[in-house]
Amino acid sequence: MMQIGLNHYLVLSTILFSIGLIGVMRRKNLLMLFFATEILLNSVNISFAAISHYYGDLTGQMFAFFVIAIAASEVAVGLGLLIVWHKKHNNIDLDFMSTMRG
Amino acid sequence: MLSPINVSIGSLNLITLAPMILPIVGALFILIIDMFKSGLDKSMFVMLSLLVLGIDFALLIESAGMFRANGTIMGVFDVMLVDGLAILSQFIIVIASMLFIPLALSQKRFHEFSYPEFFALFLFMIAGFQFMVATDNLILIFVGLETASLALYTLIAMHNRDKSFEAAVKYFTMGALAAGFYSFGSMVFYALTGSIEINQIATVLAGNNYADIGFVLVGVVFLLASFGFKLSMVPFHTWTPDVYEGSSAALAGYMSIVPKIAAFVVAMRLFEFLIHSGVVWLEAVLYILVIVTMTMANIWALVQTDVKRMLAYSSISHAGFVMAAILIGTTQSNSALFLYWVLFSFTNLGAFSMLWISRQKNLLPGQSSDHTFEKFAGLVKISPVAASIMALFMLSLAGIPPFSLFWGKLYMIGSAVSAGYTVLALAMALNSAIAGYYYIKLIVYMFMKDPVVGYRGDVSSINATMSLRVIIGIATVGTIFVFLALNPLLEFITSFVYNSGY
Amino acid sequence: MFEAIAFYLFAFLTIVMFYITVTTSQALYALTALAAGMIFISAFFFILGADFLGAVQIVVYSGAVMALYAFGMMFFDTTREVKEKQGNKYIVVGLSALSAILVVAIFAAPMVSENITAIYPVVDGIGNTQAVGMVLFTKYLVPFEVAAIMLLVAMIAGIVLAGKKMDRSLTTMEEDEIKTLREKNIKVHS
Amino acid sequence: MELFLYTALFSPLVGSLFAALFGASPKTKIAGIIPSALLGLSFISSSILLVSILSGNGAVHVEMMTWMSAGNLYIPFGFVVDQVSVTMMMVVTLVSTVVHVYAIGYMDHDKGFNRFFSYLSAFVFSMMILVMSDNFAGLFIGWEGVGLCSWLLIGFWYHKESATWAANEAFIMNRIADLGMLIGIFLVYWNTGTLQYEQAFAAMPSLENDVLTWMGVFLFIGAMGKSAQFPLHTWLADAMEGPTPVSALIHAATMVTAGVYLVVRAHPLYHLIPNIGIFIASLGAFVALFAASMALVNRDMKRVIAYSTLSQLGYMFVAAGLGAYWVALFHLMAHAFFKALLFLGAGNVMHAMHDELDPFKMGGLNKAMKGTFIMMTIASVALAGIYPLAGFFSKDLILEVAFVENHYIIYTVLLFTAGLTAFYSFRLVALIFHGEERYKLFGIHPHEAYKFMLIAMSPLLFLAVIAGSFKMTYFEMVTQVLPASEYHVHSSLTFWIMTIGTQLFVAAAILFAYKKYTRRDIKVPDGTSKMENSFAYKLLINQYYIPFAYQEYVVKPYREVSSLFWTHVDQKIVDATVDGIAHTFYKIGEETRDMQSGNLSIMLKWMVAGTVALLSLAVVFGLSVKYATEIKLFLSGLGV
Amino acid sequence: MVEHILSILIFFPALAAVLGFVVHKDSVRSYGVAVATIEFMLSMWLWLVFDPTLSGMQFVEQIALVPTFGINYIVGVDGISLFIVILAAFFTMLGIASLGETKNIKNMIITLLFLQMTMVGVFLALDAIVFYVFWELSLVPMLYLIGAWGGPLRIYASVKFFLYTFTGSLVMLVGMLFMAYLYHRTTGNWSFSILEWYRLQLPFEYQIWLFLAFFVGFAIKVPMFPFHTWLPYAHGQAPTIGSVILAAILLKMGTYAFIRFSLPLFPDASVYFMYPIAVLAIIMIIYTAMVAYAQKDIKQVVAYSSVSHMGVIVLGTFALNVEGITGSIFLMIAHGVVSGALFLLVGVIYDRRHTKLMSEFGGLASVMPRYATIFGIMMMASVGLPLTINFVGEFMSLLGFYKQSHILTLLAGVAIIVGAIYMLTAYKKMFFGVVTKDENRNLPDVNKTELLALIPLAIVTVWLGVYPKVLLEPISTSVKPLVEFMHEKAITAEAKARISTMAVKVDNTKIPTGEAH
Repeated sequence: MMQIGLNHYLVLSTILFSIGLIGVMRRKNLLMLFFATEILLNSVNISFAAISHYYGDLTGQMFAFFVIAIAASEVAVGLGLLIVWHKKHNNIDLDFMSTMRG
Repeated sequence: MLSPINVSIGSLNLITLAPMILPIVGALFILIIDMFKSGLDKSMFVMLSLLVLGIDFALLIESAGMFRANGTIMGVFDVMLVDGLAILSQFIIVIASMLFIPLALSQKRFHEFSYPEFFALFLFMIAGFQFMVATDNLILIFVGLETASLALYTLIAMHNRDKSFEAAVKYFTMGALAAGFYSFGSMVFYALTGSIEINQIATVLAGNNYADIGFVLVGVVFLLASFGFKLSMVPFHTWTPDVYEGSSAALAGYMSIVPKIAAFVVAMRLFEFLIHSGVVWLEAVLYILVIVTMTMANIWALVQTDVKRMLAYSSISHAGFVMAAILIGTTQSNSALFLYWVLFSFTNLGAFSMLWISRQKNLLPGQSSDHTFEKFAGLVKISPVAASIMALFMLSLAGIPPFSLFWGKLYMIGSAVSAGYTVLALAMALNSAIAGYYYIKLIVYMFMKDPVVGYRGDVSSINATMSLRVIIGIATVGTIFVFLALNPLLEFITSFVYNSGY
Repeated sequence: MFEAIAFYLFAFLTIVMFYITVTTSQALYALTALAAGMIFISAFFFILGADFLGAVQIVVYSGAVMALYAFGMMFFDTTREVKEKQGNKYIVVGLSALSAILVVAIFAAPMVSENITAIYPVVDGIGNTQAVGMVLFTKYLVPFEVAAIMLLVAMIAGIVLAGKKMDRSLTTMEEDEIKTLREKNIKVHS
Repeated sequence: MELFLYTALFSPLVGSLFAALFGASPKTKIAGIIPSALLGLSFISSSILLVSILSGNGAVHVEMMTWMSAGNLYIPFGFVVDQVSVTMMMVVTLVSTVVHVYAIGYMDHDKGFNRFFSYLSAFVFSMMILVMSDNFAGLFIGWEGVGLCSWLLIGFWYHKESATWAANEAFIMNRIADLGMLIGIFLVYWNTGTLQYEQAFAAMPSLENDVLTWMGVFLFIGAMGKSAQFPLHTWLADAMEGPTPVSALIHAATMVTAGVYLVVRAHPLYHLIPNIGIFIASLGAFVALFAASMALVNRDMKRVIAYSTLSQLGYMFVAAGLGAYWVALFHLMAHAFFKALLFLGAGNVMHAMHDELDPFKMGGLNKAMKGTFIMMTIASVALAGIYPLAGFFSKDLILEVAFVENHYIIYTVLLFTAGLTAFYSFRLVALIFHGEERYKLFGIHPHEAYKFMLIAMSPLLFLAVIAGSFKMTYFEMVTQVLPASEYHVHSSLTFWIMTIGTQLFVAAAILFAYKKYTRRDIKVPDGTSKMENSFAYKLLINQYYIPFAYQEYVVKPYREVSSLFWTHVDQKIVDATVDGIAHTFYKIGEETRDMQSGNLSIMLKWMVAGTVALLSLAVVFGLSVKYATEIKLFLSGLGV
Repeated sequence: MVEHILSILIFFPALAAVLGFVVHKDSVRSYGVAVATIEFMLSMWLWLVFDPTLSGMQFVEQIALVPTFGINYIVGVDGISLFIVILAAFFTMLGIASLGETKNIKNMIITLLFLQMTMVGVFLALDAIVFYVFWELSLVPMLYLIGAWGGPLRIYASVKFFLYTFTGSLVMLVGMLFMAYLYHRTTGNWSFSILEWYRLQLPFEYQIWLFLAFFVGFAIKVPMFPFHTWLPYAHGQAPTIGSVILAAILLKMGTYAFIRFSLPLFPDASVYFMYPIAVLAIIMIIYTAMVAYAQKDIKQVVAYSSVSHMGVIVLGTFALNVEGITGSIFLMIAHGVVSGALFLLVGVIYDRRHTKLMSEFGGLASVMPRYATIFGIMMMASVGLPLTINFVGEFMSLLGFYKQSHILTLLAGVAIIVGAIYMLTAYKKMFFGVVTKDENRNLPDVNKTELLALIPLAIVTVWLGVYPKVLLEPISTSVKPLVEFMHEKAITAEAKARISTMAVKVDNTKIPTGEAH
């Protein structure tokens, strides 16, 4: 228990990932939904770093590095999309976003 | 101390990068031109993109020649992997893109084409897809995928109307979730094998004889979810109809082809070694996914009232059909996948182009969406040629011989039969029959009903220009006469797939 | 021992922070909790010896991403309490809990993979940043460049989407409307 | 000889086609004369063939061309004129020539004059094929051909509902029998390898008895239909809806005797299976009595004659069934003459009475129609079997056969029937020609038929009188092919007692009929008299309720079941299943399309749900692999 | 040229159809007639140069299409297919020639010419995929014909027709692919050539499954009970020409395919399934005849009668002897001629009265005597009267099957009774009685154009009824080796016994010489 092994990190990562999933599923405000997707990516990064550490291999850190880059890019595009939507509709609630169905 | 690493340029095989670099350079070039002189006409950018893609195509032929001579080439610290699959899929990507880009020259003015950035983003996207297929490194796949996806979200949104924003946001959000799944899945494999290269992963897993099957499966689940999203497998498909409806018809047609072939190639690389190693679970799950995707998508397509949405569901169904190739996992089935997709791209792009040329700016009174079935009612009386061509694409999609998709279906079902998946083959065949209904429905509207009173007669070709017609012409010719070119095509594909070890 | 205490402490903190992020109805709280969570995560990176990554985490997330989000919040005016209609809570919680339990069930088991050979081993005596740099600019040069392209794409996307030109949609305007705009010398791309 | 054969065979066809040329044009005499003449030609050719055969020349056998051939099946259009068929040819051509000429007058005022002759000649052609064919398939051609012509001619007055109904009834009833015939033919083919009479019959003795029995049964079923034997008899009486010459030709002289001809023709077969022969004879006797009983009370002149025909066919079958083939054929011939005569006479009466058929509405016509009266009386005498007319020789012979072969029940039945025959024949004659002139009540002015019609009938009259004298010539001729069994009652005393007894019995019946029906006070029955309300009368007048039963228990259920099949089985089950499958898919689509609610949050939930579902599958699988041994242990503990 | 005659036969109509787009719509009818006539002449020429003494395929052409996957364009003709091809050309010609006033006549004629290509193609194809291509392609023009020119329910009918047959043939396609796979497994090469498939001796299990897969496709096309329900709708709603071609040619594809595929490929399975199929065929015969009797619409009567007759054809095919198969092929031709003619006849009255309900008519015999006569001839042919074309086929089919089962043949023979019942009843309702409706009093009799189509059919009906030898000889020449081949190929003892080439074991079955006098 006190010896922190890889599994600890993996479990933590999973718990965080699940929290992210909760956010993704329950958030209706798109901005806050995007927060949750950040959590998803971050939780995985912990694992990558941990694996990298325990295997003594840098590849995991590389992966985490690129994940961070991707997360950042997504933020930019996501915000851009939210801005255009907000300009037209003055809200960012996804419940108002269901003109297409069936 | 860290010793400096000596790298000879020759050993990097930079040529492997060439087909991807080219669109990037082209995109940057377009941005630079725009910087110097703004307000240039879209036709210039279209032609420029076409040129770039043309050269790219030539480069691909070059790499194909190299592949023939030397087999699979690794390049740039073994990150790049130029094997048959990569080349074939890049061919499809580039050709489909070349067919797509002239569609920008529509009669009506649409918002996205007024941006030079549109073309730049488009070329970046192509590069992204090319990277995605030409590597077995999970990082590069991820980065390429995201590059392409982010560009694609933007392209959709740039259509600039409510539905396209909605579509882009939906696509984006689900894409973000899928990215999360992807990274989680990769993490599991990394944790298992200490590697993020698919080859290496396969070797390590085979080395310890899949001792941690539970872990493997968790990784597979997340990757499957992620690619299920990209390939719109049920139940990860929910974005597809909305996104297709929200984007312009041309882009929707493009989306039904290019992102999917890229995803297919990655899925092939990822899943087939697992299936071959006897991961029964994956086989069973893929079986279920394939059947459910084909059938449910077909059933939903039955009840659609909008042609574009119908085609969206039909694309899902076709993707499910092709997914069977990965489940089967023989050389024949993998060749069938590529053959199918080549033929599908001609036909489907043609069908979406037909919608594109009939796209009016605002909805007519009583019309609930852009391409309702009623809009096409009695088309044969107004424009027999347009009706015939549209009918041709529908028949091809339905798998009526001798039109292109029939041959794809034939070879695909044949591969299923040869591999002993007879029940699957039957399911595939029967699904084609269900699908027959909604394709025929459009033909029924066009040929057997009278035009809706009050619709303008030219509605079927309101957006037509020469370049659109040319594209449709190419698609038509391809759809009808492909059987003449089938043998060389099949031989080409088979040899490439076989020599890549799939 | 120290490691264990640190792990549990930060684990607890991140979980709490992220939990707040996904549950609170105050956007500001959520943002703040997210930022805090990100920083706590960087703590793990430092614990695990990935100093470079920790630094990047702080710079990118707490710096760039949070700034963007903060800007977004101001733009969208979501500083007030956010009202969200909640559907069936049980589905959300159930699915998440289930997924957590399932994965944990498997992850709790020790992995057999002990004979992993590190391809890019961490070499003692070299700073993490240096080592990362070595790998990044050799093996991962191409992904790195592609990431650059990706960021460029994101940038263009952001500019285009948030730009003024999106305010007026050519897609929905009739041809003669566009013509009048031209005549009024309002710049419209062809 | 071949030339005469072809002339005899094809001149009716030419006549038919010739008349058909005028089918759509208004009536022309020529359309009647030319076919009649051609039939005359056919008759002459037949006569020449007869003479040739009588003079000892062998049978004429030709093969015109191949009809069907495939594998081992080989069926030519082959024709044979031997002693049996030449008899039939003579009967057919003679009677039909007479009827043709007669019909020129009879159909004089009919719009469909040309059409009539076309049909009539076509019938003769079919009949000729039937009798001349040298194989079963050819026989079947004629068999069906006469059926067709019979259908056309019964329904000749197609505007009459009853006529068309009767036509269809006749055709369908015959079809039922034809199926039997067809099966019989198949049996012959698969067991003997050929359908040619010669080879087939030659092969039969070596076959198993069971097979032969079935062959005999099925072929006889065919004969039952054509010859209207019970239970397929109802069509014959209804067939009287056709023009009277048709009744004379088809439903008295020729077509209905085809069944007898078949049995005679297939005598080598029936010879091998005497049990079936007994059955045939019993059925024949039954039908003889059965039909005669119905004739007793019927109030339709033509139907009475039709029942009498039926009854006489029964006689013929008795003879054929008992192996006296030549006797059957002889009676067939004699019967053809007097029965045709009877019908034609009836036709004259009908004409005179403006198509009135109820003899109770006639009476005393002997003054107005002397010629017809004489002819019909003589024909009736012949029918009753009074010496020395034709009927005596042929019918008595059948009685003798029955007696000699020790079938006393059959003999008794036939004897009794002979009495009945005499009774109803003269009931008719009496009612029509004697007694009070009841027709006056209906304001009818009867007149005699055209002269030439009477003249045309005269050959029949002549033959009806003298045909009996050909008995020995005939016997010698046909027994070259048919079994030459002579039937003599061994003791001459018995013979004389029998003959005279029969004659007396018959004469008594005649007298009784005359006495009963020439009374002054005969009224048109109105359903009030005691007799008419008696059970027996009702039973007989309703033909033993057999048509009613057919209508009620066969036709109606058939119609209802058909409707049921269509509306319920076909539409509600078979088709509904197909549509149901399609509909189910559509319905599933309609029901589940809500999954695509367009709400992003729900989409995301679907995605997570999908992943979780896969994950649970994975965990279940993973755990079960991990704990495979434990699970196995556990399961074995449970005894699985 | 003569060595390419088959390809010419197939593609000439298609080429003409493409050129037909240019032809002005006023002249397109004559154009269609001309093209169809040339096609018919070509088919007659084929008959002329066809050598009836050879049993194998003639005029074989082979062009590699996708050799990698064993798909080749192979066409050839033998006695089995020759006459169906001629029939197809004949009916297209008559159909176009008898076309009356039609809207969009240009589209219709072009469609018909395309349809002709597919029909001829199906019967000449010797490669399973080429066969399948034409087989499926034929659905499309038919879909259009029914859907665009049909009655009120035309869309339902056409879609039903399309989907139903499409579904069946897809199952068949899987069967074909499996067959090719087995060929590949055995020989190492891919091939879809039917003649090469013949050489495969399949294990019994495989035969059963493959037989079923093919059966689904064929049975729906035939259509066999209980897959027949698309047919009444298709016929009921189709325009006259559509019904004519559907009944005369398209249905024959199914039965033809049984002979071309099922029998020689799966002799043991054919024997194994003989009884079930015979039972189905008998249900078809009796049940549909009864349903036909219950109809109120004359066209439906003819439609159901088609199904009923197809039952006899199927039965003859599964007699598995020369007599039965020859008979069933002949009956295909016969049924084509007769039911085609009947549909034409129904079309005649429909053109005049725009109704097909029998209750609307009555007494037509006096108003339209010529019409009634031709109808009568065709009706009698349909009922199977000897010396008409149908009888020969029915007789031989039933005769053939009698070898296999007595009792089933007896039941099947009920066809001649129930057939007579519905046909005569229908005829009576329409033609007999007095004219009750005023509209019917002045109906014009058949006109010259209609006679142009009907008279040749009547002539053929009688001619081939009297002298079927011209057809029977080439057909049986080809059927005989087929049966022998099946006998040899069969692996189970039962099949060997059932498929016997010898008719009977009687010694004295000499063919009479006819010189007996």
